[in-house]
Amino acid sequence: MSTHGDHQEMSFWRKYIFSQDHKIIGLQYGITALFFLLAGFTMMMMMRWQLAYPGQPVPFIGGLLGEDNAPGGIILPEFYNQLGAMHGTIMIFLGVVPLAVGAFGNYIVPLQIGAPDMAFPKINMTSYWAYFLGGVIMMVSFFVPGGAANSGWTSYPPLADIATMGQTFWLFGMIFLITSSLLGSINFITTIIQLRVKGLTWMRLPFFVWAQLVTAFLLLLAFPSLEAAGVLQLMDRLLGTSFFLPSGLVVSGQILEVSGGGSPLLWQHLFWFLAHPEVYVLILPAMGIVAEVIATNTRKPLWGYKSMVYSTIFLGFMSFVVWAHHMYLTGMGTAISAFFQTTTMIISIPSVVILTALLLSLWGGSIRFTTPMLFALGFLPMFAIGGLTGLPLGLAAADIPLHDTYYVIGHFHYIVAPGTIFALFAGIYHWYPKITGRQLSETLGKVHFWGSMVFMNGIFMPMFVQGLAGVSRRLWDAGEQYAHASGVLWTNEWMSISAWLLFVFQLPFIYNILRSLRGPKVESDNPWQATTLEWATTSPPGHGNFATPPVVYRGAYEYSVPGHEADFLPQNQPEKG
Amino acid sequence: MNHTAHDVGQHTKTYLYIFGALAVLTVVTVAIGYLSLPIGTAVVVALLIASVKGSLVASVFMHLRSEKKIIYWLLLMTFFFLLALFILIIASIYDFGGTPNVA
Amino acid sequence: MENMLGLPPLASVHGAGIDRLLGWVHWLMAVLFVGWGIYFIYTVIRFRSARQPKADYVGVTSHYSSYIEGGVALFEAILLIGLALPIWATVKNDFPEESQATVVRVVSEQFAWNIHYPGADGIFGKTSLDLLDAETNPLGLDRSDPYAQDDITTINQLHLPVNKPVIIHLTSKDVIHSFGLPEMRVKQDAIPGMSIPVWFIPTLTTAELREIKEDPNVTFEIACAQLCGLGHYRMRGFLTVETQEEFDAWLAEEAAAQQEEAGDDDWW
Amino acid sequence: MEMIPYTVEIREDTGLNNAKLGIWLFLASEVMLFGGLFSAYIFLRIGAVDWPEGSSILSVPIATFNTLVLISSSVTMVMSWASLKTQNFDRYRLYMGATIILALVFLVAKGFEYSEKFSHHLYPSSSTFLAIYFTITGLHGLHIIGGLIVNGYFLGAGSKMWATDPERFTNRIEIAGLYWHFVDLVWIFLFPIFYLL
Ligand code: HEA
Ligand code: HEA
Ligand code: CUA
Ligand SMILES: [Cu+2]
Repeated sequence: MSTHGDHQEMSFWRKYIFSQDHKIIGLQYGITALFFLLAGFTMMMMMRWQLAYPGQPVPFIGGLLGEDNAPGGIILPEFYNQLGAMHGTIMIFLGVVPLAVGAFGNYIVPLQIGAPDMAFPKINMTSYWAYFLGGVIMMVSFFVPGGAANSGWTSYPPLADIATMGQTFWLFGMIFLITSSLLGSINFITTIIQLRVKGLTWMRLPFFVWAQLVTAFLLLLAFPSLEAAGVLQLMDRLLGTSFFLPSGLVVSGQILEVSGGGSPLLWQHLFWFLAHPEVYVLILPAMGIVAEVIATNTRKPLWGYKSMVYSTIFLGFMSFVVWAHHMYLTGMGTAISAFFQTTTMIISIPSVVILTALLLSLWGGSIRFTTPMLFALGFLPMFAIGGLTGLPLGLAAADIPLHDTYYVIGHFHYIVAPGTIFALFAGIYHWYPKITGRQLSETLGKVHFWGSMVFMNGIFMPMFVQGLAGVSRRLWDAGEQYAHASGVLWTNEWMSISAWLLFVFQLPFIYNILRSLRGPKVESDNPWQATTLEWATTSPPGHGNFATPPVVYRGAYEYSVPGHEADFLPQNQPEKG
Repeated sequence: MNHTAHDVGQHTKTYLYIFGALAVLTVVTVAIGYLSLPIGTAVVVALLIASVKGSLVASVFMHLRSEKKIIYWLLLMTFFFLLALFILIIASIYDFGGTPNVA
Repeated sequence: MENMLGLPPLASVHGAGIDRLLGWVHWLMAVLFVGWGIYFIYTVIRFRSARQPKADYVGVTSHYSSYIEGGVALFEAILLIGLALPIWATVKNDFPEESQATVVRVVSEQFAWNIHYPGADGIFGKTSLDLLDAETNPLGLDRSDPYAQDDITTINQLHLPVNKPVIIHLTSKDVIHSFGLPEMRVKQDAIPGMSIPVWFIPTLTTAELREIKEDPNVTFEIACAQLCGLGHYRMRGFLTVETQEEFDAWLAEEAAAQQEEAGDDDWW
Repeated sequence: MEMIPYTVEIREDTGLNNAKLGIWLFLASEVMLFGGLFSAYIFLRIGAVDWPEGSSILSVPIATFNTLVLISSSVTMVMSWASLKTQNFDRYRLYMGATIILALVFLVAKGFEYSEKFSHHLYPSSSTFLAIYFTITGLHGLHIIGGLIVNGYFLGAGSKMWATDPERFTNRIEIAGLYWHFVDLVWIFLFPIFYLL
C-alpha cells in the first residue's frame, strides 16, 4: 500500500499512453472506437457504390484499392466479401462495443458510483491494449495474401475453414478482443458491486449503471463460447483437425483430405451462444444512455425505474436461451424450434417494457430539446422499428421467406445504427462538457441530428421492401441477376446516396469536436443541472475523481421534487433540516 | 474472513482427509473403468464420481462451504447458463429434421 | 396486409399460411408503432418546456400501459400457438408418402445446384466420391448400379409438376448454401455432411407466373441465400413448374438425351 | 490521489474484497470457456458414427498418476496459504515449492504422453477424438503453465510483499489458490471423459 511515486510527475507515457486512470482509458477507447466506426463506415460507403452501380469503377478512391481487390477500380466479389465481413466485425466488435462499454462504461460508471477509479486499474489498461492489438490485427489482415476475412462476420465453416489467410488473422484478432472484453467485464462487475459509495443502494443506481452491469455479465459469460469456437476453428485451419468439417467434402472438384467427423452446426451453436447476447451488449448501454438523457431533459424522474431494472436483468437472463433463432433453417425440428420461438417471443416483452417506460417518462415532463435529447428521442422510434421487425424473424415460419434477406439487414441496422449509434451520439453530446470541460455547438449538433435522422431512414427503410421481395443479403451485384429482385432494385441508388449524404452530415459533428477544442470552457460543472454523481465533481474530473468521497442520500432521478425550489436534487445533496 | 491459528490447524486436518477421499475416488473411477459397464451407466457413474470430487475441491479447497452470497449467485447463474448450453445443444442434435452423416 | 407487404407471388400451398402469419405480425407491428407514434409526437409537442415550464414529479399514474404490454404478450402468444407452430409442424413433419410425391435430390456446390431425379424406377442410384468428376459427373453417380441406369441429372434446372407434393432431399458438397425459392416460400440451408428434406406443393405454373408478371421470360428461381464464397451472388438456379404431362415429357426428353450421351461413351 | 477501497479490507455489505470477487468472476468465465469446449465434445460424440474408447488410445496409468499429482498439488497449494495464515513463511515456501514441482511433474508426464502419441503418428488431425482431446488437454496444459508462472512469481520476487504487506500477500496466495484448484477441478472432469468413457 505504498503511496510513494503518486505525487511524482508521471511521464507522458505513463499519463496518456499506458495510463491506468479510467478516464484516460475511457478516452483512449472512445477515440479508437470512433476511428473504427469511421473505418467501418468508409468500407460500407465503398460497398454501397458497388450495390448501387454494380460493376462500375469506384470514383475517386477506386485506384487506391489495389489491383488484386479492385482492378480498374471495380470491386471484385472477393473484395466485396472482405469488406462485408470486416464492416460487420469492425462495427460491432471494434466500434460500437468499445464505444458503448469501453469508453462510456469506463469513463462514466466509476463517476456515477462515486468511485476513485475502476477496481483493477492495471487490468483496465491491459484490456484497452488487448483491444487495440486486436484491432491492429484485424486491419493488417487486409494486406495479407488473399486479403481480410471474407466469410461474413459470422464466419460459418466450412467456408471459413477453407478461406484465405485473412480468416486466421480474424480469429487471432477475435481472441484479443474477447480477452479484452473478459478483462473489462470482470473490472466493471467488481467495480459496480464493490466501489459504490456510501448510500448508493441498488435501487438508487442510475439506470446506466444497471445497463452496464448486465452488459458486463453478458460479456463475461457469453464470450467464452466464441473463444472456444475460435480455438476450434484455428485448430481446423492450422493443425488440420475437422471439428467443423464432415467427412466426404468435395471442394472445387477435389476431395478434401481431412479426417472428417465434424459438424458445421457446432460452430453455429457456439457462435450464436455468444452473438445473441452480444446484440444486447449493443443495445443495453444505449438504453442506459437514453434513460440518463431523457431523465435530465424532461426534468422528471424516470417512469417505472424499477420495472426497467427488472426488465434489464430478465433480458440478460433470457438472452442466453434464444440463440438458435438464428438457426431455424438449419434443419431444426419442431420441439426445439418451438422452444426457441417461445423464448424469442418472451424476450421481446422486457424490451417492450423498457421502451414503454421511456416513452411514459416523457409524459408530464418539461422537455428541453437539447442535442443529446434529440438523439435520445430519435432513438425511441428507430429502436421500435428495429425491435418490431425482430418479431416476424422470431417466428420460424415467418422467418422462412425473410431469413438471410435484406429484411434481416434492415431489422438490425435500425437497432444498431439509428438506434445504438444515435444513443452513442446522445451520450457524446451529453457528457462532452463533463469529459472535456468544453461545450459543443448546439446548432451544429442539431444539423448533425436532423441530417442523420433523415438519411439513416433513407438507407434502411428500403431494406424492408427488398427483403420482403426476397432479395438475399451479401450479394455482390445486389441481386441484379434475379428476376424476383428486379422490381425493387431501383431503391439501391437512393440508399447509397443516402449513405453518402449521411457521411456528409457527420462532418458537422467532426467539425464541432475540433472547434470545441479551442473553444471556451464550460462555466459550470453541471451544465445540464443533472442529479447523478458524475456532475458533482469538476469538469473534467481530476485524478481520483472526487476531492472527498461523496455520500448519496436519494435515488438517481429526483427532478422537480414537489416542495423544492430547484427542479433537481443531486444525489449527494444532504437533506436540509 | 479472519481465520485464527486454531481454525487453520483444524483446516489442515480437513485438507488431508479430503486429499485421502479424492485419491480413493480416483482409484475407484479407474477401477470402475475396467468393469466395462454399458456406456450409459458408465457415463452416469463416472460423472457422478467426478462431480463428487469436484464439489469436494470446490467446497473445501476453494472454501465454497463458507463463501458469500454474491459468489453463490454468480456460480448458480453460470451453472444455469452452462446447463442451457449443454442441454439445448444436445436437444438440437436429437430434434433434427434431417439425416446426419451422409457423405 | 399480405398484398401490401410486397411479397413475391404466392406459388405453394403452405405459403398461404406463412403469408397470413406475416400479415398478422405486421398488423401487430403497425398498430403498436402507429399507436405509440401518435402518443410520442403528441407528448413531445404537448410537454415541450416552452409550454410546460415545470415538470410533474409523478407523471403517468394510469395502468393502461400494463394492459398494452399484456395485450402485446397475448397477441404474440396467439400468433405463436395459433399460426407459427402449426405451420412449422406442417412444413417439418407432415411429409407425404414418397410414392405420392415427386422426389428429387438437390446437391449444392460452389456455385451451382445439382439436380438428381431417380428416374422411372423411383430409386436413386448409388453415388460415390471416387466417381466424382467436376466436368462429367458432378454427383459421382455410379452408372453401373442398376438403379442408376435411368437416373436423370441436371445442373441448375429443376422441373416440377404442379399441384403434386414435392420432396427435395437437400445436401451440399462443400460449404453451406441455402436453397431458396422465394415464390414457394421455401428456404432451407444445404449443409454438407447431412441430408435435409423439404416438401411443398407448387400451385402456380411457370406459365401462370408469366401471366401474372406480364413478362414472357420470367421464371421461378433458386436463389442461394447463404454466403458461400465469391460466386454466391451468381448461384442462381431455375425452377420450371409445369403440368404433369409437360413434366413427363421433359423427363423423357432428358432421359433420351442422357442415353445418347451414355451411348456415345460406350461406343467410344 | 485516493487509493481504491477494498483492495485489502472487506466491504461490509458484500463481505468480499475486490480481488476475491474478481477471481470468481474470472473463474465463472473459465467455466463457460471449458463448458463451450465440453459442449463441443458432447456434440461431436453424440453425432459421431463411432467413437473410440479412450483407454484404447490413451494411457490410463499415466493419467491416473497425473490426477493424483494434481490433487496433491491442490493440497500443497491450500497448505501454503494456511501456512501464511499461521504466519509461517518458511513453511509457505516449502509448500509453494512443492506445488510448483508437482505442476512440473504433471507437465512432464503430459509431455511424455503427447510425444508418445506423436511417435505413433497420432495427431490432432488423425480423428475427431484426438482433435478434441489434444485441444482440451492442451488448453488445460496452458492453464497449468499460467498457474506455474504465477506461483513461481509468488515464490520468488512476489514474496517480497510478505515483508511489507502480509495481509495483502496472503490474499494473493488465496486468489492464486482459487485459480489453481479450478485447474485441478477441470482435470477431474477431463480425466474420466477422455480416458475412461
Ligand atoms: C442490438 C442489436 C439487436 C437487438 C436489440 C435485437 C433484438 C431482437 N432481434 Fe435481432 N438481430 C440482430 C441484432 C439485434 N436484434 C442482428 C445483428 C441480427 C443478424 C445477425 C446476422 O445474421 O448477421 C439479428 C437477427 C435476428 C434474427 C434472425 C433472423 C434471421 O437470420 O433469419 C431474429 C429471429 O428471431 C431476431 C429477433 C430479434 C427479436 C425478437 C428482438 C427483440 O429483442 C426486439 C424487442 C423489441 C421490440 C418488440 C420493440 C418494442 C417496441 C414498442 C413497444 C413500440 C414503441 C413505438 C414507438 C416508440 C413509436 N433478430
Ligand atoms: C454495430 C453494427 C453496425 C453498424 C453501426 C452498421 C452501420 C451501417 N451499415 Fe452495416 N452491417 C453490420 C453491422 C453494422 N452496420 C453487420 C453485422 C452486417 C452483416 C455483415 C455480414 O454480412 O457478415 C452489416 C451489413 C451491412 C449491409 C449489407 C451488406 C450485404 O449484405 O452485402 C449494408 C448495406 O447497405 C450495411 C450498411 C450500413 C450502413 C450504411 C451503416 C451506417 O449506418 C453507418 C453509419 C455510421 C456512422 C454514422 C458512424 C459515425 C461515426 C463517425 C463519422 C466517426 C467520426 C469520427 C471521429 C470523430 C474520429 N451494413
Ligand atoms: Cu451458394 Cu450462396
Ligand atoms: Cu438473436
